[in-house]
Amino acid sequence: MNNDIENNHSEVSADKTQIEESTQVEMSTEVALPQVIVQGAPLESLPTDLYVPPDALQVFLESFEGPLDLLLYLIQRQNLDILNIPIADITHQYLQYVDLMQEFNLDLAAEYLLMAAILMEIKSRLLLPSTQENEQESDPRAQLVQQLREYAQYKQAAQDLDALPRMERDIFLAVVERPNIPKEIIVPDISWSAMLEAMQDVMERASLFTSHQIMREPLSVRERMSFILEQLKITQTIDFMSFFTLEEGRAGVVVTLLAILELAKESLIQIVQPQPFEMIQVVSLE
Amino acid sequence: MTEQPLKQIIEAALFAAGKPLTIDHLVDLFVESEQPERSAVRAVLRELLEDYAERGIELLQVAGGYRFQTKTELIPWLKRLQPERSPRYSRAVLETIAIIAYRQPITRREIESIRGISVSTDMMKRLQDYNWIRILAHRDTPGRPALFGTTRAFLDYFNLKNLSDLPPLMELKEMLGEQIELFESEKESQTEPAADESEVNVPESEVVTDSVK
Amino acid sequence: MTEQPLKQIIEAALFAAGKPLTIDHLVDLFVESEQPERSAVRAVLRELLEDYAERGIELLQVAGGYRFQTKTELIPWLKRLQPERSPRYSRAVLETIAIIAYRQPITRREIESIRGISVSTDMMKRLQDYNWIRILAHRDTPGRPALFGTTRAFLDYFNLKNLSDLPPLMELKEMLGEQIELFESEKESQTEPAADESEVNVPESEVVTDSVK
Repeated sequence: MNNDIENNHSEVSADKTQIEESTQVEMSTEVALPQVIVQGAPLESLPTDLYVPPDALQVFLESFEGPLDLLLYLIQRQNLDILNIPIADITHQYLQYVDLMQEFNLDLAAEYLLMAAILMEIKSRLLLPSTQENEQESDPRAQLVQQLREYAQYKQAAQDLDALPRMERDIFLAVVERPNIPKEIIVPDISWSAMLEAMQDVMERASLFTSHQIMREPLSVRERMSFILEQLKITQTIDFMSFFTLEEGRAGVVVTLLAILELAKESLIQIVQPQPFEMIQVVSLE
Repeated sequence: MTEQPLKQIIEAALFAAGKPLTIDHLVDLFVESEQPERSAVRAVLRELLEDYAERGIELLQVAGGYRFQTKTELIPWLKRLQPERSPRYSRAVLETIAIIAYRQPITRREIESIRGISVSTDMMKRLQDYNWIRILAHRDTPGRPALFGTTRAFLDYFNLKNLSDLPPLMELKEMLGEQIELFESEKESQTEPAADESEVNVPESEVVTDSVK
Repeated sequence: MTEQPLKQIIEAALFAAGKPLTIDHLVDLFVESEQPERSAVRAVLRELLEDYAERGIELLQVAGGYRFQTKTELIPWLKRLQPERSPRYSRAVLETIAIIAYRQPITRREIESIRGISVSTDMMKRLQDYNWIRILAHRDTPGRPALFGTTRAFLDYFNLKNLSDLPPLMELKEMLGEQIELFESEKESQTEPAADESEVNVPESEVVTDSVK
């Protein structure tokens, strides 16, 4: 652990480590994560030697699933020992990527900045001369390492899961036709309140479509329209007058009249008078 | 890649397709350079026919091609294959039925334009299967689209005497402001794990139903 | 009526159901007085397993029960049945479902802290729409956060019998090790499968936690 702190103090030794590892770096990048090749050159050379078409770079940057994913990439790329991360180095590289993301106006989640702050905090604590006090404290990297290990596990698990044979992609359910078996229909259990809630949603959405004045029309006219059509399904021609009932009073008459007119307007029915002074008939156009 | 016997491939395809397959379909399972002769496919089909002669399912030639189906003698048992106890219903079902209730008679096209999203044939079919909606007539425009309306059974299901018991839309909006909260708080209190994952049980809320009327 | 052999009935039902069937489902195909012993049903299933060993489809036990499915080796041909591409899932979806699968019951907050980035409501909603996860309960802490777990449908979709069939979690070192051929020795100790879990779909967090640690 103490050796590490030394490392962080001196740029020279950090660089040396890099050089020593450079051959392995090559190897690990081949299998490392999101790989973008630009004009034959792998993109890992990016932060230092930055000339890549912006689009490719953006795709590369967007492919990180968060700060832990980015850190993991940096660590794996350089084949670093997870338990012994050279924090100064990693922090430096991490910040370069974050700067890049900002440059490309990527939707930089707050979590990336938080991670930058954590890295810098760890770095500063490692730089402090070791007193008795912080000797007793645990390595400030411990928590980060723990987080990284856990994340890496699930990142791998996600890949493993994706590789499992699955329905619709690798396997199909064997199904055969069932002849002549009447389908039993079961009505779902829906509560009235759920219905109302759904309607409210629709209305909110519908208010965006101004052409639909769904607020305006009185419901009873709509209902009457359905009723009339239903009657006309049974008998194709019905006396106009028979749609009106005294019990419904004036409001009922108005509703019925509006319904008939609306249906006629929509060419669903026809209002005919076969002979002058004869009864007006409502005829289905079905 | 091509080591799988022709028979296994054809057999699996017939089971996986979910619809009858013609000999052309079966030939097309193979890349051009490896396509079997139609006569070879026919021979395999004949073999399969024999293989399944004594089983619970049989290979049949129907208008659309070949398909496996259960033997008719087994219908009495297959009838008892339990359908899902309580089918899933989606948001889409709710929205569609609500729009039909308020806007009937209405065409599918019109429902779609209110929802701002397409409404599947399957959905309309399901609502008709539930006997909640029916075709009232066909509009006299090109394509003669069906006009849908709600049924008596729909009203009964929601315990409504008639459609005018539905809250007027304008009030609905204001009312819902409060009701939704009530509804939400009730939902919160329902914390026990769902009995069956395939069910979405929204608790019947008497409070809401009553004040709707 | 009852002269049809048990085997034919069970076979036809498995093919006609369109979903996995449990032994209970199969027993329930028969009227009460004629119900076969569960052991008899099991024997038939074993026979069917053998009957289909050399065919294009196979009988398999998954979380939801038994189902006939096409053999994975045949996918190159069967793919050509459906011109549409099978759904692909984003890394975000896969990571989230993986964390839920291995760590259930788990809150959204906990998933976020493992992923190091926020998990949208929309994402949780989507996983519920796929019917891959469900709310098991609510934790008794402020805010009463929902505890999520995977469903039987999730296991069925990934062709798994139970949670312990999930690939074992690996240590980071092993993953690096695989890449650079290092750490070989440590790899061995980690790969033993989690303890067998006979009861399907009871989210046993211990099983998982064991292999995590």
